[in-house]
Amino acid sequence: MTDHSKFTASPTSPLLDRRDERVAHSASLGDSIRAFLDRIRSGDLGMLPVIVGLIIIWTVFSILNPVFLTPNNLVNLLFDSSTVGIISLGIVCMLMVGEIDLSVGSVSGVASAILGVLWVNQGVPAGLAMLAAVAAGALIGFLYAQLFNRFGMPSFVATLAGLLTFLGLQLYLLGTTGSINLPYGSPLVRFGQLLVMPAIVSVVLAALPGLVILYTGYRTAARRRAAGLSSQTSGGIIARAVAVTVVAELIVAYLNQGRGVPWMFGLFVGLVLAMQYALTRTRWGRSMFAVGGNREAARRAGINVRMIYTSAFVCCSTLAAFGGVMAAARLASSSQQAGTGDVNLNAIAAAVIGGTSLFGGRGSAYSALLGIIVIQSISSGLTLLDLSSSLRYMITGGVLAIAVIVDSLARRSRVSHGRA
Amino acid sequence: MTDHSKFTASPTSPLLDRRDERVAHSASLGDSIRAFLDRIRSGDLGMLPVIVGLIIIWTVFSILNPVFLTPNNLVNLLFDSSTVGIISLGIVCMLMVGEIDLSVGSVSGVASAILGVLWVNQGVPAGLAMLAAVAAGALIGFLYAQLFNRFGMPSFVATLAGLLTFLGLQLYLLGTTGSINLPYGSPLVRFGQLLVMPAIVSVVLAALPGLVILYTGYRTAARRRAAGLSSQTSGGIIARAVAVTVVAELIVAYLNQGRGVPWMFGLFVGLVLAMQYALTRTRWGRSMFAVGGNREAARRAGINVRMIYTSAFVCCSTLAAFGGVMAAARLASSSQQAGTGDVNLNAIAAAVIGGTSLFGGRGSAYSALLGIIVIQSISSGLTLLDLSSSLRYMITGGVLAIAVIVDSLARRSRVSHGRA
Amino acid sequence: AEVTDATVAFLMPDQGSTRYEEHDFPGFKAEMDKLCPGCKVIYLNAGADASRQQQQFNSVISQGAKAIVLDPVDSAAAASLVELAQSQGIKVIAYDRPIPDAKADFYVSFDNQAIGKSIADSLVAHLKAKGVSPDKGGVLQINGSPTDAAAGLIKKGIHEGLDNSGYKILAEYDTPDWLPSKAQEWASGQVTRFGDKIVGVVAANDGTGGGAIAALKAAGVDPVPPVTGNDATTAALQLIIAGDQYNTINKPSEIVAAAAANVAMQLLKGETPEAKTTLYNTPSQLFVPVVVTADNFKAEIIDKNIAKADALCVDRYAEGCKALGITQ
Amino acid sequence: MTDTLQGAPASGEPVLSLRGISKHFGAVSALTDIDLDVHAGEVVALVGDNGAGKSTLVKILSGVHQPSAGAIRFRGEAVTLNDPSAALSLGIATVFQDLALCENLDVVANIFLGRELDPLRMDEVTMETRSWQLLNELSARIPSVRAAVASLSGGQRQTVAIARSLLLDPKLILLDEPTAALGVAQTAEVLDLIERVRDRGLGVVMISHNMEDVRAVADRIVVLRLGRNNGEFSPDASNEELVSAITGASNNSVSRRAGRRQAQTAQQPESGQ
Amino acid sequence: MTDTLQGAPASGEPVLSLRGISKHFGAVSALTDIDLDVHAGEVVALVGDNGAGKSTLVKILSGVHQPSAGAIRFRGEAVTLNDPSAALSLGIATVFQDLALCENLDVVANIFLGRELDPLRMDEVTMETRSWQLLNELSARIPSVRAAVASLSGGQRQTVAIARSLLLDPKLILLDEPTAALGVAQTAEVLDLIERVRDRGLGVVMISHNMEDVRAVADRIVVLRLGRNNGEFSPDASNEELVSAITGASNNSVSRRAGRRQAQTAQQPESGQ
Ligand SMILES: Nc1ncnc2c1ncn2[C@@H]1O[C@H](COP(=O)(O)OP(=O)(O)OP(=O)(O)O)[C@@H](O)[C@H]1O
Ligand SMILES: Nc1ncnc2c1ncn2[C@@H]1O[C@H](COP(=O)(O)OP(=O)(O)OP(=O)(O)O)[C@@H](O)[C@H]1O
Ligand SMILES: [Mg+2]
Ligand SMILES: [Mg+2]
Repeated sequence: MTDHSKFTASPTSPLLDRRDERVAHSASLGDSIRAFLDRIRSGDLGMLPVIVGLIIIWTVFSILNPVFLTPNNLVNLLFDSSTVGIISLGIVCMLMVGEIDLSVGSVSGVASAILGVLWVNQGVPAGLAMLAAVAAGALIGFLYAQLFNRFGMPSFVATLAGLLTFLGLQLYLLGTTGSINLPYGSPLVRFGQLLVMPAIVSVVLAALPGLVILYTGYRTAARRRAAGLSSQTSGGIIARAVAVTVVAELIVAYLNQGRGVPWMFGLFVGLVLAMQYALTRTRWGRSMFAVGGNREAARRAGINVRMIYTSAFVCCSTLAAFGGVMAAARLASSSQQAGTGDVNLNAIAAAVIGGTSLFGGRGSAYSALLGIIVIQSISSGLTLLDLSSSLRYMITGGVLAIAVIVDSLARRSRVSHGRA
Repeated sequence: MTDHSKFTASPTSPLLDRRDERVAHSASLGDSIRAFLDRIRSGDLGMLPVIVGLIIIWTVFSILNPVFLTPNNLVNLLFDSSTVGIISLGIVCMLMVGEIDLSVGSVSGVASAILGVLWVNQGVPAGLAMLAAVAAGALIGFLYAQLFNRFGMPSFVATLAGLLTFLGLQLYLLGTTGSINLPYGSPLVRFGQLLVMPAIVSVVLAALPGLVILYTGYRTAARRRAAGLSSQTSGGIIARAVAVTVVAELIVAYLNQGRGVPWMFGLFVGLVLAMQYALTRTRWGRSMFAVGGNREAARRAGINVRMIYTSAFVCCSTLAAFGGVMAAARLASSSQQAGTGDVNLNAIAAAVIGGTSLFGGRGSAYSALLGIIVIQSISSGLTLLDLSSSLRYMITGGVLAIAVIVDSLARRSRVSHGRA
Repeated sequence: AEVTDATVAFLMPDQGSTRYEEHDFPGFKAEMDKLCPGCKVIYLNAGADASRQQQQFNSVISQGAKAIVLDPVDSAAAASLVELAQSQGIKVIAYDRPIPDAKADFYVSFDNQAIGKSIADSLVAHLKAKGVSPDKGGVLQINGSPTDAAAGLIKKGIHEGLDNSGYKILAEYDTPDWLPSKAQEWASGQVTRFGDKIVGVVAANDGTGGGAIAALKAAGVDPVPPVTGNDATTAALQLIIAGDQYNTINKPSEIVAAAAANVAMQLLKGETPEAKTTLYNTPSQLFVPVVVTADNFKAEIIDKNIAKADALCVDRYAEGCKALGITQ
Repeated sequence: MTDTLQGAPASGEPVLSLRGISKHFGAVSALTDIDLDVHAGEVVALVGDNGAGKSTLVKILSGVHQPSAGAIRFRGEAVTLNDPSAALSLGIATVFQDLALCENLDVVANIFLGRELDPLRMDEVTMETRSWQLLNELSARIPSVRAAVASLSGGQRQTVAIARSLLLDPKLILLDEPTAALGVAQTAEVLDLIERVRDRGLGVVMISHNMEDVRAVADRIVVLRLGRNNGEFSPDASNEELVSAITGASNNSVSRRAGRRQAQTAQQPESGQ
Repeated sequence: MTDTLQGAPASGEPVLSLRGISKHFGAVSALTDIDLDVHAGEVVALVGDNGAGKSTLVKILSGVHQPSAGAIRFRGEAVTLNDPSAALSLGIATVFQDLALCENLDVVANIFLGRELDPLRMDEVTMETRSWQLLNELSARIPSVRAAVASLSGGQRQTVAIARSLLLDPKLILLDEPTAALGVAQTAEVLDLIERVRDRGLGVVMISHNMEDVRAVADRIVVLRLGRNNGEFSPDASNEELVSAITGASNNSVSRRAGRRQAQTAQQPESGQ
């Protein structure tokens, strides 16, 4: 019995979190890489599988039609992704707490109708009209939250009722005109259709994430060292920052060969980052995960569960309304058909494909970004091929399945390695 | 310490399951009624709240337009309920194991296309064509099960891909013709549109449930008495049997004042009863509940979890295909639009409104029956009112919410009484 | 026989365009009120769902409708509805879309196939007039929903117009659910694919046409090649005024609807309405739609009182209105 | 029928005082007419058979369930605990029998759940350091505090739940079978811990089935049987006394087993191993 | 470093024999190179600190996890346990630490899960009668076997899980802390039960943190520490020996606490209560 020294700060591992001999740790950069490969082998890959699926899709489509990978087509893709992507970001909020919103399409439609009626028909300034539309979304979310919290109505049913109600409201608002043209040339429509970042701005913005990684990485490492915890090596931090910067700058440089990076996409990415921050770094986000993972445990921890649900509903409907406003700007029209069709399903599917669980407590804001790009890539790739509708549907279904199979297989391997 | 006698078969309560002094039991008929009222107060009501919601809807609609309650309108309602109801029954299977099938609409469409192409275009006998269509459904379910079991693909994504793929297949099968008329006057179409039970048959069938309750009630009571367990009193059994018989006969008698009870509805109810039996009285059904409630516990109990999932997928797609065949018969046409629109949402909503949980392990086959009748009642009631589309949508949403609020409130009270 | 209190149903297929609620039904109702003030008119819309239409059809029968004006969601499937009604002595008037497999009592419509052909012909004529060489490129064809039978007819008509015009069809697309955003997305892709080879776009209705215009504008294509439409919606008329859309189809649905009301009353009275032609074995009355372009805008729209100048010529469109001579 | 306790360390008004608490779940009366007092600086052990209603009582005190009848006084004032957060804000910390952890969150997140440092920019470094400290105090053997609770062993989870309750600065601690899944070392630490908090003047209610542990730390032992008060004992009451109060019979399986084993070892003293 | 046991009742080939079993979860090695033998008619107690890997080992034996390395022989034949059903059909019954019950099903359904009588027309009456018998054998206090398991107390659930395992006719029973949540009476019944099944010639592996219970029924005590074998003891090994094997140190919190209490009671014999 000579090994009890292992549990009183042993000289080889004085760090608070490195005292368990059963755990293999990585100290150097080489070790980190080895640990990373290990994680790949055991299937703990985060977003990687979806990205691999995406790369497969892109490769196939660009072989079928080289136009797919031209900068301008990708710019279009980013424009199209942004509107449903913003809606999908709201869905991520709902899925996080284990509930669902089936009415995001209708809510986005109502928002676009409000925008059109107020701005074009009633002559309210565009900014105010937008605000009103988004506020209406927030109100709808609040209403759902009341039904959910007070009456215990399942969100599936409450939002199904909402889907119909708000579709009706949208038709009612647009009334006799059917659809309203938003003025071409107005800042909002230009934002939705044309505005791209100047090359220099996009290059600077693309450098930001890397810088943030560097700064917070160093700061956290220093604080952890001071607290006696293990910390990332400088090498690791720099490697990550460089990798992120290189990828971001390459993407931006490529897009700048075409029209450039759409401001609308920039806005979408900004929202995604803000949401990711809120979910992972604030008490609110922690509470969202907790409520989604185990509602009763969260309640017993003193979390105001009702308020968390309310915030999720409001967040989702508000983002849906904002997405609707953006969609109207993109189409330069508030139409009766805005938000109908597959908007609901696409928004939900994007979140799920990106890896957010339908059952709550697991996911990230990035899933909306990745998921919508997968979906729009399929859709955009198919627009470049001359196909009959029947083939188009079948291929969409098939490609979707393939994109997800990669992720599913990775997740399976994770389970069999005891990491799920 | 004189009370230990309570745990060695005390003279007042010699029954195996009546030895716990903390539980209030009901012995006489009066006690049963009191216990029932107690359950109502504590919110443990099963299907009752949905039925109350339904009665509210019916009352309101018949006040607004008395035609609603005419026997012939109700007969139409039953015809219309049957097709989506059968599909919804499949959804109940999926929800039971905690998974979902978004593609039931497309699958029903494919089945109707196969029926049309084989029967009308290729001249295959109707029975064989039906069989082929249903078999195709089973095959699709099997395919989903493989994606789910082998690749671990979430059912949401797998069936979303299926939704698109099979919509494409449906369009492809119907090809240029667009839609195919099924011969008016053929037995299948007559079954879907016209055939009603002769009055005497319907009266006899309506008496069956009561008789079954009587027979099994007495048999079980006798066996339980023999085994030393508490048993229902004769009074209770008779009261239940009489209540069920009276309700069933009244309904049948009323419908027989119009065209009568549709055979198709009889078939639907038969399927519901068979499914309910399978879910509650067979090992397969027990395993479905177990897998839905706690997949890992079911696996550890030695249940072949994969096979249970496969059976659920196959069951769902097969019923969807069968529902599609019935819908084609009802419409006398295999059309490109079969299964599109809100078939998916209605089928899922019916199951959920009827009280089957989206999260698995809780529900019953009756929920498909009740849910679809709620949905079709709203739809049918609104066709009797002069409304603009926008109002129609809004009212549908509102009524749906009201129908469910009753149930939700009851469930809440159940939770607060510690019974959920 | 005199009819004073009959029930007549007016069953429309979808909400894809507002025309049914804004034009067809008001036109029908107005004429019915004139012909038979005591009659009851039931209006229902099936929301593009054939089974719902069947449900509505059954429902109006239980409400005692004696004549049903039916714009079928699914032309083929409607055959069984016709037989069901006729077996109970109820008159069925096919409206807008024909019911090929059953002999309805009458058919009143614009000719959808003719609509498709007219917009295509009008565009081709315009291109030829402007001297656009067929070698320069071709046109995009945006059809309606792949599951919509009327869209199929329009598609057929467009092909009739384009196939022998000399102009290639660069690519063709069935827009799911007639969604403008889908049309936009597809058109954006074609702009990257074909660039300035696109000399025109034939879109099957105003919504998809608007989507195509948005796509062209978003890609910075200037000037926007001519884009067609159909339905003469306010939004489309304004786009024509602004010079962004080339044409649309003016279907004064009120006139057709009024004709349907007349036919219904005649049938109810036991008279035989006069048929100008016979289509699918059914006595028919077909109206010829008019293509509206900037050139005949004032004459067809303003002068015929299809739309009011002050409704169209709001701020941004005022200048265009002056140019077209609509306002001074 | 009960041995009422004489020399309890109770002094002044109790921190917690229950009168006539009942709780029905449908037809089942889980608690009937329960009275209980807990004083500051006192460890009250709550013992009883399985299903006696101990956890139900704890859940009522922590605001998880609402009583069907009865009154709760906390530090002299009548209170209603509608919600766990109400109990928490009064200063009642609870370790639940079912632990109530979020399996999808890691150890640090669970320990600090609802009490995260810096709500707008969580201070993960401090939280992690503090977690290690708490866990080390409890002799926990947890490979990583960044692992999801789902991957921890039963005892590790229980330690996490106990560590959670140490974060608060409560007036009253309720421990529902806190040592059930713990190893010998961890159990010793928890018993030490209970003594420390008692000495700091907190009231402690501890539920346990282990009579030895109960006797080691309790100042008073309250017995529940079938949802009713069934006597109060001092920690030096004999095992038989306690067991027969718990099971409601002096001829119970415990005494039978003890008798049998004694007979056995007396007969064949060498066959044991 | 280990006291190897001399006079074990082991005879002939073991029912179960493990050689070199390892299990990694990502970077964590939960088990390293474990050897274990269990003979027919023998109760082997598996003890160890929290997180020592006991439950992981049981899960490997019941087919829940697959080992990363190592060989399992059951009744003389090499087996691979890919699935719990494989283990069940070999005759290995398990009571899991986390119980693995379906909360949405009632007690009867849980007891008979996977083994329902009459698959096409379940015989509820016989199942219910049998359930009551099993539960009464275990002195369970369950108000109704028709209540969903979700509404049962912790101990009641554990009794249900134990009752489940009695239904099978196994060759080997694995009990992972079967008495952790049980009351005194139920614990005595379970210990009796273990002795009964041992006498019927079954192999039993029992995990427990209660050294008294372990010594009462075990024929052999196997210690795990940090995922490795750390000695084998006979049931008459002293408490200190066992505890220091478990914690890996002779100066541990248990001994410190014992020492402190001794000192305390010696100093002020009247202050205890
Ligand atoms: N939510 C509930 N619904 C119905 N019955 C319940 C509920 N919660 C507890 N009960 C019943 O109340 C009784 C007391 O349960 P409780 O959990 O308080 O027991 P306990 O004393 O903690 O037992 P244990 O020692 O096994 O943990 C049990 O018979 C149980 O079945
Ligand atoms: N699925 C898993 N993923 C990752 N790590 C795991 C997993 N299961 C167990 N572990 C780790 O393996 C180690 C052993 O766990 P195990 O449950 O076997 O312990 P135990 O001996 O049963 O402890 P206790 O006495 O607390 O029940 C623990 O450190 C635990 O964190
Ligand atoms: Mg308890
Ligand atoms: Mg364990």
